[in-house]
Amino acid sequence: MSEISIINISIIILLLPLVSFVLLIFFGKKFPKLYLAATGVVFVALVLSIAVTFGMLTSYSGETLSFSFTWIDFGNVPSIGFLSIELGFEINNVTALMLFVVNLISALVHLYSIEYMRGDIRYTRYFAYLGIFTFSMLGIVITNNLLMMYIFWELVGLSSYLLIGFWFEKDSASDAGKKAFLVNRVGDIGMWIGILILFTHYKTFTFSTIFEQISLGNLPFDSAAALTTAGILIFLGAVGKSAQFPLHVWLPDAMEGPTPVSALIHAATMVAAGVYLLVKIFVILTADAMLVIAVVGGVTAFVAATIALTQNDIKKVLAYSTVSQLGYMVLAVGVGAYAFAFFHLVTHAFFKACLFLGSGSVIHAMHHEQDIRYMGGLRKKMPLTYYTFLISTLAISGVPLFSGFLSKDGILAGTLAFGSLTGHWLLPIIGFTVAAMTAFYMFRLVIITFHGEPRNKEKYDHAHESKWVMTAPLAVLSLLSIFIFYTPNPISADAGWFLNKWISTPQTVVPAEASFDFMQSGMNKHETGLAQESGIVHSVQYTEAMHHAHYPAMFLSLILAGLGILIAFIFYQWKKVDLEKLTEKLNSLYKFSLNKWYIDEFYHATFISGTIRSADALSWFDYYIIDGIVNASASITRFVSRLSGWFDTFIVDGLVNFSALFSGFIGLSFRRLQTGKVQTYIVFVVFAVLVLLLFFRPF
Amino acid sequence: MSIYDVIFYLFAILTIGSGYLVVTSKNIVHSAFYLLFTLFGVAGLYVLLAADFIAIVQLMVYVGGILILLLFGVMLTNKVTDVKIRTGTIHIIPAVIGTGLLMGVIVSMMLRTNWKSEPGELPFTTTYGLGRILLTDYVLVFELLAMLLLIALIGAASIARRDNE
Amino acid sequence: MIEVGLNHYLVVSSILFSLGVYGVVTRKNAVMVLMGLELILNAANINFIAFAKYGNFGLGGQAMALFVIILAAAEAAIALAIVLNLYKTFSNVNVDEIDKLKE
Amino acid sequence: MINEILNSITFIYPELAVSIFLLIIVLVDLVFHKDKKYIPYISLAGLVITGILVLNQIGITHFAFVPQLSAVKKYGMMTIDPFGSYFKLLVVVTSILIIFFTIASEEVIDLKERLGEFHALIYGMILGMLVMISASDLILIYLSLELLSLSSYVLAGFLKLRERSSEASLKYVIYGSVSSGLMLFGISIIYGLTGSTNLYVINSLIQGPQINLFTLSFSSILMFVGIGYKISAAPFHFWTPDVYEGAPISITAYLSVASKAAGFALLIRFIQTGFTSFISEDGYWTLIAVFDWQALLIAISILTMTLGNFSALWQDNLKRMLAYSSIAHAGYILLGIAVLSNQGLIAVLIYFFVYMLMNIGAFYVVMLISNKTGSENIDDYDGLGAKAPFLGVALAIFLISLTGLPPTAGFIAKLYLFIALIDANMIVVAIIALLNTVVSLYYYVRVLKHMYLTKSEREQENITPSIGSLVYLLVLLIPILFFGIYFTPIVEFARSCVSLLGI
Amino acid sequence: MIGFPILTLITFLPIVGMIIILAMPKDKSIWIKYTALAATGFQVMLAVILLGNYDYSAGGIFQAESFQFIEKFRWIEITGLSWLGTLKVDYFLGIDGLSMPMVLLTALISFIATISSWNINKSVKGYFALFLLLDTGMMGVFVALDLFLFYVFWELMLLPMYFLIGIWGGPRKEYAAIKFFIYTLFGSIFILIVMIGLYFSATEVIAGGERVFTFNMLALMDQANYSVDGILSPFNPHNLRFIAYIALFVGFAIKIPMFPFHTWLPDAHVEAPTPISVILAGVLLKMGTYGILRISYPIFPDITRDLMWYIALFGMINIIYGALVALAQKDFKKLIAYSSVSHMGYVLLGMASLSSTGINGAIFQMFNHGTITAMLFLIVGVLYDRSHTRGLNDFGGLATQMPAYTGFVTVAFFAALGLPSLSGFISEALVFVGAFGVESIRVLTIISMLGILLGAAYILWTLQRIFFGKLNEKWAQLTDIDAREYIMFIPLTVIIIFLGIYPSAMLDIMSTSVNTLVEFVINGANNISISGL
Repeated sequence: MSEISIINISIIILLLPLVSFVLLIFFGKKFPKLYLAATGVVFVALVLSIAVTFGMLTSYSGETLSFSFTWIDFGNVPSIGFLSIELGFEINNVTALMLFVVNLISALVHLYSIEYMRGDIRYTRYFAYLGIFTFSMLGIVITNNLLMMYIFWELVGLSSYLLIGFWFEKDSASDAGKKAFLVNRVGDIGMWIGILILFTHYKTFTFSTIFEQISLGNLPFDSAAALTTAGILIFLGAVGKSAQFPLHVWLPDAMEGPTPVSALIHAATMVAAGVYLLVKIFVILTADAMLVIAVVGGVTAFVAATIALTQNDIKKVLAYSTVSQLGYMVLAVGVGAYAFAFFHLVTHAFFKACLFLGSGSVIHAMHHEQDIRYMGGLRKKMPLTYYTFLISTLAISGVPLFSGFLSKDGILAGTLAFGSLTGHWLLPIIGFTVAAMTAFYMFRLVIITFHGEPRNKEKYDHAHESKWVMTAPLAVLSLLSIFIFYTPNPISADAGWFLNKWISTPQTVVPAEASFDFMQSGMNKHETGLAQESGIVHSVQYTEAMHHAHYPAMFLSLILAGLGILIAFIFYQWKKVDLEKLTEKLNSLYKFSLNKWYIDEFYHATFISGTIRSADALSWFDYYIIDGIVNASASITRFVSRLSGWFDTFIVDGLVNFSALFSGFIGLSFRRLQTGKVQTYIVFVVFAVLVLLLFFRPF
Repeated sequence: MSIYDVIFYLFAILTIGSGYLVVTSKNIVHSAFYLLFTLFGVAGLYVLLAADFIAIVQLMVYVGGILILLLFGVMLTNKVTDVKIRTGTIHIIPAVIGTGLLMGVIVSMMLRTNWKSEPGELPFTTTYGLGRILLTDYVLVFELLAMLLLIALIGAASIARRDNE
Repeated sequence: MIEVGLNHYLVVSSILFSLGVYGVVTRKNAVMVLMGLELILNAANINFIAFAKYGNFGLGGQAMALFVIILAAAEAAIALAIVLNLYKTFSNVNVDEIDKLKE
Repeated sequence: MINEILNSITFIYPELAVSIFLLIIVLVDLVFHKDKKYIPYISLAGLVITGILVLNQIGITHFAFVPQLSAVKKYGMMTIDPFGSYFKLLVVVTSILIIFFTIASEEVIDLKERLGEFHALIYGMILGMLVMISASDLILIYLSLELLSLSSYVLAGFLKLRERSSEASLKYVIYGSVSSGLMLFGISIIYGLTGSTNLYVINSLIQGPQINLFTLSFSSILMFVGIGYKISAAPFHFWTPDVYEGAPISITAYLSVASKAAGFALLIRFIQTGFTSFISEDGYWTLIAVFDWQALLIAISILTMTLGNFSALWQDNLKRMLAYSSIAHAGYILLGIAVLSNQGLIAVLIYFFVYMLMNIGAFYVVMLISNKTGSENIDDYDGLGAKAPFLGVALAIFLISLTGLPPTAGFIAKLYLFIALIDANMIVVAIIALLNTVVSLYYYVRVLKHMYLTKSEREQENITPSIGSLVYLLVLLIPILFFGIYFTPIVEFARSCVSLLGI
Repeated sequence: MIGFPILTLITFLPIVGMIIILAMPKDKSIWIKYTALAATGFQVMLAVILLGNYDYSAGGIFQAESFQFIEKFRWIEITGLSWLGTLKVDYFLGIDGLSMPMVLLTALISFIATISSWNINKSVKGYFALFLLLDTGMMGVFVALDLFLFYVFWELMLLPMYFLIGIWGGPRKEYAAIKFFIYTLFGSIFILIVMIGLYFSATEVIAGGERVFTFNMLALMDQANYSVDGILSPFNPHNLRFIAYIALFVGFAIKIPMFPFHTWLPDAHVEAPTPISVILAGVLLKMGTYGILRISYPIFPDITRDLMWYIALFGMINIIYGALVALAQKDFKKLIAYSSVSHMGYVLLGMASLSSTGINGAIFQMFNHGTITAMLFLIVGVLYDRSHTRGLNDFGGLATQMPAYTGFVTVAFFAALGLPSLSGFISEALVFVGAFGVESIRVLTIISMLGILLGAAYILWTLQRIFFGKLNEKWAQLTDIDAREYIMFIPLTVIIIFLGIYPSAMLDIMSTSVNTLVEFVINGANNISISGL
């Protein structure tokens, strides 16, 4: 494949879902079978993306192919010169892989949804929305500039809004959609400011140009602080979209959407966009920015994991686990483990999609029952679902032989290395704690759902294994959770093709004084044998630290994961511990976790009601004060008019009275002067003569 | 103090005194008679100012015409049987202040002003001279006055006439 | 005592004028108001004639006084006609009570 | 001597014509005792002839009736100049409009018996005004003012049986007589100071050093009382609302335009002839430093317009509202004089022309409606826009023009006024005037609101004006709209009439 | 160039329509409607012809030669005045990149408002006559290049608007109409004062070499034309330019409407009939910002620069305040009205940046707000026609009942909240890009961005309250939109989406002029401050 054709095919891939969207929106009503065409279109896109990825990884690995065009031309702008806004696309390894992941999951979800959504009144509309989502997501993936990134970013938000609120008859669904959009917007504003900082200085949105300028030492507003600010602000976009603390609150609520949507958007792809964004701008992140990112990621991972421990809704558990895992990825970026961040993104996409689709299968079977306390013993009824679910759970828990182990282990090693190099030891501690908690709550989920005795006999009896269109995607995804697709070595991915051949950490462009020492240069890259080996190396120190951290991290994580699994089994499978007593003992902690740290309540009490209250106050202010000043007596008249019931005339008379108030005493006394008694008038004349004489006397 | 002065003061006191009574007397008929004295006093002043013809006109027109007219007015607008034809007053306080100030201002102004004063004698009898300028220099005014009288005639008749409506 | 001169006449006219104004303002009866008016006109006439004499302005002043007297007659006629008419409609000629038109 | 008089007569043809037709009307009234329906046409004919005579005079500048016997020989009692002719023409045109007005007015139609007297009195007013406009001698001014006043007193009370009319008449006569009495006293003092009653002579004499400024100021103020009452400038305006409301509506319209115009002409002539020392190249007048007329006029005009506008806000009677509005307009026009420049004068001339059209128009519509509904109350205008579409639109245009909004001639008038003010650097005054315009907008719009927006509570038949009224209104409307868009002609005409007979 | 006076035609075509309508019998209401439709339709055609012949590279602003479709002749000329020299007013029309988008907008919105007026049944004749008169006034404002002419058009649209609200409006129409009238007139008086002040401060050379006072905007922009002693002359050490600028700005700000002069807008909108709301929001509000750009900026570049921060401040207040107040509304139309306040704030902010991107964004926002808000008001109108209520809480679940309608609503709503790929985003983004680039107003810009969030909040909340949730049984009878309503919605939707994807179609029209304007203002401000020293 030539460069041009890769670009062209990528653009075709981008546009195909849009075509499906347009077709379904306009003709969906007339041709109810059109959803099949949509699915077909997405599969075509999948095939094309496989071709692109293949072509890319084989022929142009490590290169960046790009294409751009002028979108808006401002002409010769005073004090700037010729200014135009360029848009375009770029394809490199990361992009190509991302294309593949998105298309794959999208295609599988399409397939899955055919069965899952059957009978819904807005069946075709649903596929249309999936189309627009896929389009937007692909847009994020292949863009080469920040503006398009932002545009598709928002479009993704839109499609998420539409899909979360798909069952808008339910108030909870439409609330969740709204919440998702608004919370995302908070992050987006930050991101937009960050973008503006860069644009204001560089007059371009294109990544490569900006990177180039920075590498030449041309910093925004000539200050490293501004670069840090820009980095953190852009990261805010990721905080929103990837549901990082404190903007993570929308994601659990987003589970109100149809489950395949949760799988596609809120587990595998869209939420990963934030991480993808960080990966894109990784090279301009300064030390301070990275530290902030790492902390946010760590906090998110921890908070979400603690919440996931106690949730009873199958999808909520998965949602918090997603948040937690996203926290991992962000943490990875923060500690400089660029490749592992992306690696975890990919592995997580597969196993989390699988988990969600599996839960969807369960929910489907249980007639939309989502509370795990009413499930149990489904293993026998739905074996395929169970095994795929189990594989994915193993993957996420970090059990060797599965993809999650590889990626998570890398991240943990990264944090450990980071800790050793910078002294921020809290981050690895959090990382390992979360790993244990993950294993625990995932197995808790599996055990309660699939093992043991059915708790709701009636529903259990009706449950059955899903049709092949639903299970096939499960199978595919669970398969992809096995190590072999990424590396031949089941315990270390370092030597695998994924990390070794496909993904390499780019060179940071941040000036030395503003970045971590260990991020500095790959000058020793070729001198150290390690570099050759792993390909994820930044500097000697970091490589060495990573290397040293690898085995400790691996063992530690293994132990912790095992511990988590063990406790889960003790608690739920073998029931060695009286849970009720335990929860009673830890009541406050339990409640704290169950109620999601009361973050929603906090937001409600502060920002939301604050806004609503100030809106009401301002509205009052507008109506009574501003308008009142303008026609002050209109409000008085309004009051009186209510008494007289003679509203209409009065309002207008009120305006007369406005003049009365305005002219005040003078106006009224004018009127009083006109007494109707002619002699009074003459008295006025006499006095007027005297007054005039007084004022206009010529001395 | 010449006899001229004495006569002046007599007339002046007559004029002002009766003038005061005109505007203060409660009885309308009395007021009308006081007005007669005032007008008479003014006529006397005219004579002192060598305006013999004007003095006569003053007596004829004012006393013989206007005053009678006013008396008729009084009679026609009051019941004749009512012996005490009285009238009240209003605006006393503002009027006293206003006219008092006005009078003060005018009198002091009159006294302070350096009026044009040239010695000169008017002809002993002014009738000829007046007649002459009325039909030369002031002919337009004279004719206009004629029209004015006509209009006054028509107007007064038009308003006061008792229509059989 | 100073010899009687222009100023004496002017003082008389000033006082007469003020009395006239006073009368116009204070008297209730419309006819009385008209009497006040006559005083004002007479005051002006005294001025004209006195100025004419002492300033040696010729007979112009006297001619003016003449015109004013005639005018006063015309004015009095019209005014009295109006007062009479008013009496017909209001049965009253008290100026201060005739105040339907106001505000 | 006789030659001078005969020669002068050629300059007073318009006045002569008016006098002659006055006599004709009186005679006709006496002779044709039974049938008086021709009288309006006779008076119209007379006015047309007068108008032609006035037109003939335009451009002529001359003194008439120059005294021969007295010491003053140079200046006449009458001054014939373009400025005077403009106002005379205005008066004549207004009179013609008013005659038509009375033909349509039911109030006056009811008085068939007294039609002759009515027209005779109107002629008396016209004569008074024409003389007043040209007079340059104080005694002539006084007498013509009285002639005008006496006629108007009677006309204001012409509806004898109507209480309001009689009351108006009484107030008018008392107020008017006192004002003119004060004016006369002022004249007598000026006479004493200068020994003359001729404005030109006075002008030359008061420049002397020995003049007593206080006395002169006092007499000026007394003079101004008389004129101010005629133009209803505050605080000498008190009679206006009462008389306007009480008088027959045709007379109200007439008083508000014609006699006001004559009063303004007099004021302008009085100030320019009597008190101006010279007129600069760019048309600004320099006053003799004896009395600050400018300050007085500015103060009075601001007071007048403010008082007029604010008082008008409360009026529910349309006639009374228009009375206050005419007071306010007097304020604006006074500002034009207060500028003391030819440009201000042009503004005044334009303003008066426009004011004539729109004010008569507004009164005419009010009259037509009150003919039908018997009421001038604003509440009875509810829903009139639908009931009487043409009248509604016409009144709307008149009121918009009175407000001074484009594209009506009223806007042009105000525009010229403000241009003159700004050019004279009287910015603050201009802003006050503008704010006043805003206030005025309210009560004008209120009428529109009642006509178009308020639903009438009672059933009401449609009001269709007669063909005559239609034509009459169109005659007024078309110039208002036309001059609102293309106003060069009136501006040029006003400019050509701006010159007074100089000193 | 085109061989006929196209600007005159496009401006006065509605008047021709009005005259025809006035000549028609009252009861032929359908013919009256078709006449109005034809008049506005021709106007759209002429606008398209204009666009077709438009020269994208011509700057305009201050150069008479680069204005397009110029028509200029003497309207009023009075020569030989003693002190004025010559008084002249030109009939001077022309367009550049500032006015071209507005001309397009006016034509389009008028046309759509005509369609939307189809169900007006109360005194149809009067309605359409006034409507067309209004149309002329609006168009005239955007094509006039002589201040006097501008003012005449400005005032011309006042009265028809007053009557259209006052006669065909809702329950409190009188109140709203009078409020509108008083407010606007108050503003226009300020404009008039400044206009006269300007007239006496600058002169222009006319044929024959004489220098005369002028109302010509282009001449007023040239500092060289000012005399030393003019009260608004930059060379006059005691000039009143600052006060004049404020007065002018207030005059325009009332129209925008800028906080705190905005309270007429909610009342006017709520009471006005739908088509008039459309016109009001679609075109009228733009006249204020257009006036600032066309008159205040180039004539007073120095003050503009000095007051940049304050304009931005008011822009910010408008954005935040309008959005917050909108959030508290319970009446659909009032909500849209306040959203207009918020959206016009972006225009102010963009203008305040005094940068090409910002002003491009501002003008583009003017156009977009015109289309989007027009559509929003049409949307309210459609719902109100069917349900006779506008209470946001009265509805619910309409999405299933009226799917096509919901589709259009969604597009309009998302355009209003600035969703990328719809036109509103581009303009808001450009405004932010421009404003952020200016250091002095950067903080204000950042605060303004809260408006994005608040905008999304009230719009999504509205969407939810009306369309989502369970269908209220009361509305089970509501029908989806009909063909006529499709015709109204489709062009606007297409424009909104098209300009969202391909903004250059509009931005190219204006960018040359905007660059010229920015350069002119910056240079002008520098020159004046130098010469002022």
